[in-house]
Amino acid sequence: DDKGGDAGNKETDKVAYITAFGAVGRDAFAWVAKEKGFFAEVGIEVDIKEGAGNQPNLTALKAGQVQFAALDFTGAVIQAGKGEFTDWRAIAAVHQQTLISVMTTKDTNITTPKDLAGKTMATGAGSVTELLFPAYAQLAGLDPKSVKIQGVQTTALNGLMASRQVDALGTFLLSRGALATASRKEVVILPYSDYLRDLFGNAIITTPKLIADDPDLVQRFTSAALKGLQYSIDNPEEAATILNKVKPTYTVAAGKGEIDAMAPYVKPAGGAPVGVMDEQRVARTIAVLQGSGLIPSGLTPANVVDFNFVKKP
Amino acid sequence: MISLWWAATWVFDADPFFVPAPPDVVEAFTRLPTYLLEQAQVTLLETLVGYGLATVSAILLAILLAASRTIERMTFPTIAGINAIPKVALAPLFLVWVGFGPETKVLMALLLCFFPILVSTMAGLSSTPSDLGEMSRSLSASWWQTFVKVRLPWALPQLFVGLKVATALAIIGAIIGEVINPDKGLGSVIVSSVQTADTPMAFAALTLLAIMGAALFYAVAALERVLVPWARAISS
Amino acid sequence: MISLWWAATWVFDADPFFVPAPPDVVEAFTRLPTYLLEQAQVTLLETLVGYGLATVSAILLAILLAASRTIERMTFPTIAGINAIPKVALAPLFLVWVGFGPETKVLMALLLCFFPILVSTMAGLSSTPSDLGEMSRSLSASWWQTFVKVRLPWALPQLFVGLKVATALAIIGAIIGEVINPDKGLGSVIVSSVQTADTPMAFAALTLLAIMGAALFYAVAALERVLVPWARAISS
Amino acid sequence: MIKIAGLSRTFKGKSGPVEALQNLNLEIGNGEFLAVIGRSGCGKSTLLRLIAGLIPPSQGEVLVAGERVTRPRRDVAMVFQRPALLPWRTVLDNVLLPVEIFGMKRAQHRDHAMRLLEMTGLEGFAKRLPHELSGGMQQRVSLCRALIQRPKVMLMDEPFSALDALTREELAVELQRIHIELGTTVVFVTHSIQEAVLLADRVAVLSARPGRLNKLVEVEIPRPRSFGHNAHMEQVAATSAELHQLLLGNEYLPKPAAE
Amino acid sequence: MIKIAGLSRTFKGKSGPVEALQNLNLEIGNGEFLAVIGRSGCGKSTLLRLIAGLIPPSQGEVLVAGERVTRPRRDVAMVFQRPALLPWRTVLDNVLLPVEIFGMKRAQHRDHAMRLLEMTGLEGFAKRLPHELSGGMQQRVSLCRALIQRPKVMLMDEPFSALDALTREELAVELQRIHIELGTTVVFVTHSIQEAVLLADRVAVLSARPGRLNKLVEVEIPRPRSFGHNAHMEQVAATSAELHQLLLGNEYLPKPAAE
Ligand SMILES: Nc1ncnc2c1ncn2[C@@H]1O[C@H](COP(=O)(O)OP(=O)(O)OP(=O)(O)O)[C@@H](O)[C@H]1O
Ligand SMILES: Nc1ncnc2c1ncn2[C@@H]1O[C@H](COP(=O)(O)OP(=O)(O)OP(=O)(O)O)[C@@H](O)[C@H]1O
Ligand SMILES: [Mg+2]
Ligand SMILES: [Mg+2]
Repeated sequence: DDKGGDAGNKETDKVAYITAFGAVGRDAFAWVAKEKGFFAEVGIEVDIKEGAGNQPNLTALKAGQVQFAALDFTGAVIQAGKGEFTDWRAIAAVHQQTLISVMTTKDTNITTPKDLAGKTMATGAGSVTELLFPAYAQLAGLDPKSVKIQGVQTTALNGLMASRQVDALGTFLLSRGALATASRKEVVILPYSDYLRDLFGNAIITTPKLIADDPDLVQRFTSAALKGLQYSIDNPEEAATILNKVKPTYTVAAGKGEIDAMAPYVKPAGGAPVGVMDEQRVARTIAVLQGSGLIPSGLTPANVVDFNFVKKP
Repeated sequence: MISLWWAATWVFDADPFFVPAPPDVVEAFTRLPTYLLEQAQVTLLETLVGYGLATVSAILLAILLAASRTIERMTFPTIAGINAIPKVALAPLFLVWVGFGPETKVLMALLLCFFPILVSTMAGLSSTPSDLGEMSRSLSASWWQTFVKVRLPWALPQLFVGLKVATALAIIGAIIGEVINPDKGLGSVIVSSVQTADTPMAFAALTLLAIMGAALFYAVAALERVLVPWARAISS
Repeated sequence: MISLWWAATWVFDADPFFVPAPPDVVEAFTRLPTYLLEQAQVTLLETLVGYGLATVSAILLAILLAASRTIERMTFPTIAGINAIPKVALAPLFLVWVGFGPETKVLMALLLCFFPILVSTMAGLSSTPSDLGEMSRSLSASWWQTFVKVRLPWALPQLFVGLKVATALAIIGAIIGEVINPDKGLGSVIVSSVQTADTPMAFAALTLLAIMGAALFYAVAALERVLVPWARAISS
Repeated sequence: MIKIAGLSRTFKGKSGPVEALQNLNLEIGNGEFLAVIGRSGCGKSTLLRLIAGLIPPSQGEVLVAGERVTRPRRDVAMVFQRPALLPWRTVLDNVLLPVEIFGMKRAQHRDHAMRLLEMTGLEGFAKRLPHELSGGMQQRVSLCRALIQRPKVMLMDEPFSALDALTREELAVELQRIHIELGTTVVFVTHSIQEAVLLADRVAVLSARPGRLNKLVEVEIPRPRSFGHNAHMEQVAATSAELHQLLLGNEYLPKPAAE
Repeated sequence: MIKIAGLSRTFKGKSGPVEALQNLNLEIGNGEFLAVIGRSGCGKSTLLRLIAGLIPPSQGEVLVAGERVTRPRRDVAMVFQRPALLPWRTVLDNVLLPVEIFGMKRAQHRDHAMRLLEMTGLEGFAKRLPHELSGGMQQRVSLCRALIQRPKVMLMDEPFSALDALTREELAVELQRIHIELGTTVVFVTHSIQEAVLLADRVAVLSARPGRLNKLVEVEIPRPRSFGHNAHMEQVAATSAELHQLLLGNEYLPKPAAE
């Protein structure tokens, strides 16, 4: 039926994609790819939905409401490792390093992980930040038990720090700007990636079924999305402006700040292309999680990542 | 009220991150007035649809339960139990069932305000004075006739109590839906401003919600005045 | 009801990840029965304290508003507006104000169930039949005497409507509090089981909440039967 | 038309049962006008509610037109002791309620309703709500509501109690006319012996609690009768005296406190 | 005791105002027993509510014991046309309500309350709730509630309307006794001319809507009076006839009657 049309005018594929969490800087690339026509170039029409964290995103993927999703890779691996939900594969990394960090303000005089001993730290209850803290602390030479962890809803974190109800937060380092605004103090960041170097941050995932049925679509989507990601870190101001159009309450400055902050974590070491995932690192990630007792043994990198879509040079 | 708020922020020298003073909030509002009003409209629409559906379905269910004490006895404990389940906890499930977009929000609004309407309608329906009930029976009125001509009109003042309580719950329901899937509406404004610690903007959204809540409440109260003028007349 | 749920999971061949079948839930419960019951107790206590405080304060406020139409006119729009503000959005603030531990949960429970009690009490208080009101005035009863001996007893059936609606809201409030600061209680069970995708466990907690909700509702209904037996007698 | 056989009714209260009626036997002919008198609380209203099928008997039965009464019948209308008007309906709409419930056209009965309101002196109040009326006016509305049904049997519980002497007389005359014209069977509870004598073919005198049939008195004054001056003064006086005596006679109530 | 000067009262309804009372002037002496008669809806209840201070006059004023009435007074008790009992209180507790409200000791008035209940034939019903009583029994409870106040002025709105002839007579005798013993000023609305003649020192005849004072009739029969056979048969008959005529009269002569 498309004989009459010209050869390049293949029918567009309609897919739905869900962002990791809402519409903030770290997720701007999806809108950038759409706005700049990267998806259209490869014949894909994307419906971007705003995510609400790992669990809802995995649920949405499983229920077939979206075909692609961004989420925190480490958290998803923990779920897969527990055998709770394995029906997904990562196809590209958004952040090469985890963005999880300990964050505090300068007046606490906490400058190294060891300073946390005897202090209270708030984290998202049950979040990856909380789960990985013991592993992080041990590597940093701190007794994890010496820190009092207070689990709360993530929206409450900045307030608790600003009012000094706690001495530190376990949170994504991208919320640095928000904490600075909230506390009006200088923010100190101790990234987990200083010690846990192999953990990825957000990743783009899809279902094994789609990979099997239409690898070409997955490939095209991955390429276009990563092109958007590259473009975003190259042109943070423009990316933030595009995002601001979607969500006017999210200021350009905030968006640019976040994109700038995450840029170092997006670029792979050694000039590898954006989005690449290294099998060795994934294996070490799994090992770290197993080592800290978060998941049983048995999970292999191939269970969670399909390495075919971002080619190493 | 606003002056009280202002005074409080001034007296306690409140940190604008926690409680911004009114001028900050006004400033936040003037930053994006049309956008905020558009989002308010989105939330309002979800609220109204959810509220409307809840009203209709709660009244229908109340009729069913009023029709048969057996059905009521059998099902009401379940309804009361289901109602105590925090919808917030189920929200991700709803997202899967009814999908992203306005449906989830409407569903949340509906679920949150359903029960008060149901309970107050049931209470109203079972409070028919015995002399009116007897009068209706003496005319051999059918169940339905008694219902429409005697029990329901008599229940209206109490039904409106439920409807008034439900306005706020419908708004809250829509917002919970929007927080879970923050694509549009004032709920998404709150989510994104909390993320950037833009408290004045969050308060601007909350203020709009408060205005919306008061407006809806008084709209229903005005409707009550029009529909049940007699209720005031026979009470002191 | 349970059989319906079971049938539904079976007919639709539901994925236990979304909706677990009853046996899975029972299994999840038997995994940690004492722990779950302990957590249920924590939630119940928070709920009851919040509910009790809400009842007392809402009735006191209703008395104040009933005492003066001027005060009512001036403050009620504000109250209705504040009530429409989603407490969920303010929850982080509460955490900062009242701190960790049970206080936040009790406060959320209180805030969620306050308004229905207030509105229904106010409605009840303003529905005194005019002949009883006149009788009381003819005795030169003071405002307070009329209130205690005529208006409040007459308002009880309607007050109980609010109290019944409030039971579920108090539970939901406590759970919202526990989700924000999930240290203890069934809310924290739900948070942690959702994070580990242990849906049967989450459903076990939800089921306990449903049972708790139905039990509270019927406890209040039983209290109503004891305190207002005459209300049934004069209605048909 | 109405047959009452071994009728008893007991109410169960928290502080013990109350025997309201005990073993009542009575037959009321087609088109008969029966007045019921008896002391306050002796079970007159209870009797009417039993005949109307509003409450079930504890023992015995009531037959209306040969059928056992188990629930209200459309050919039996009742005027309650309290007006029982719907507060949200205007006077006219209250009167038209039976018409609506019987599934008839309002428009066709509007004139009839207006005539009844006029007859009861309420023509200016058709559009008012019940709470704007005086007690006697409400009672008249409830009377109109029963009359519009043109029932075969009319049960009337002190329908004139809140009316002044004149209105009472006028309406008694009207009621008599309707009774004769339509051949309605009427059971009429009243506290006025004079009214009973004026209106009734027979007067049932109930004894005080528990209500039993003390005596059935025939009133043999030719119709139409009227209050005040009539040709049968003596008969009226004699019957009235007899009824008065009967009420006094069954004085089981404690004597009024010593004077 | 009571002075009514230029008293008018208009009710505003949605479908236009209703003039209930128009320019009423009347003085009621200390310890006087005034009966008020008039057609249904002529403003009798409105008059009592104005004297009781329950509603404000549209024009004119009411003085009780020389003071202008602006709100209810404790020395004025009212028996309402409808019983207005609290449904959650037992009969005894309903009767004791004024005692509680006046801040007196319940225990001290319990016996009095029981005596009043006995006098009205309700001794067996002290512990029952109002809905378990017949209409006439409820009315008697409300009468007891007024009598327990031993007020200086008693306003009674058709207090005997739901009672049978005998109970009515008994209570009328009791009321007369109380009136004489305590010197209570009584304003007594009734539909029974006979009752008015038996009880009243003077009878105020109101004209039909709007209510105006048609005539004040003195009843010059010596007390104590009783129903039935008495030495003043002729006087009773004459006064009754006059009252009857007055009621009738202003039906056809709607002119305001000058005092
Ligand atoms: N619902 C009820 N529950 C308990 N007792 C009742 C009930 N209804 C009536 N009774 C009792 O039954 C008896 C008869 O009541 P009923 O109303 O038939 O009297 P009545 O003859 O109509 O009196 P009245 O002339 O005062 O209207 C009374 O003693 C009353 O207390
Ligand atoms: N609340 C009200 N609103 C409007 N009109 C009223 C109100 N109360 C009384 N009226 C009117 O005032 C007039 C007098 O009423 P009132 O109750 O005083 O009469 P009444 O003489 O006591 O009659 P009845 O003998 O029937 O009790 C009536 O026409 C009535 O319609
Ligand atoms: Mg009766
Ligand atoms: Mg009156």
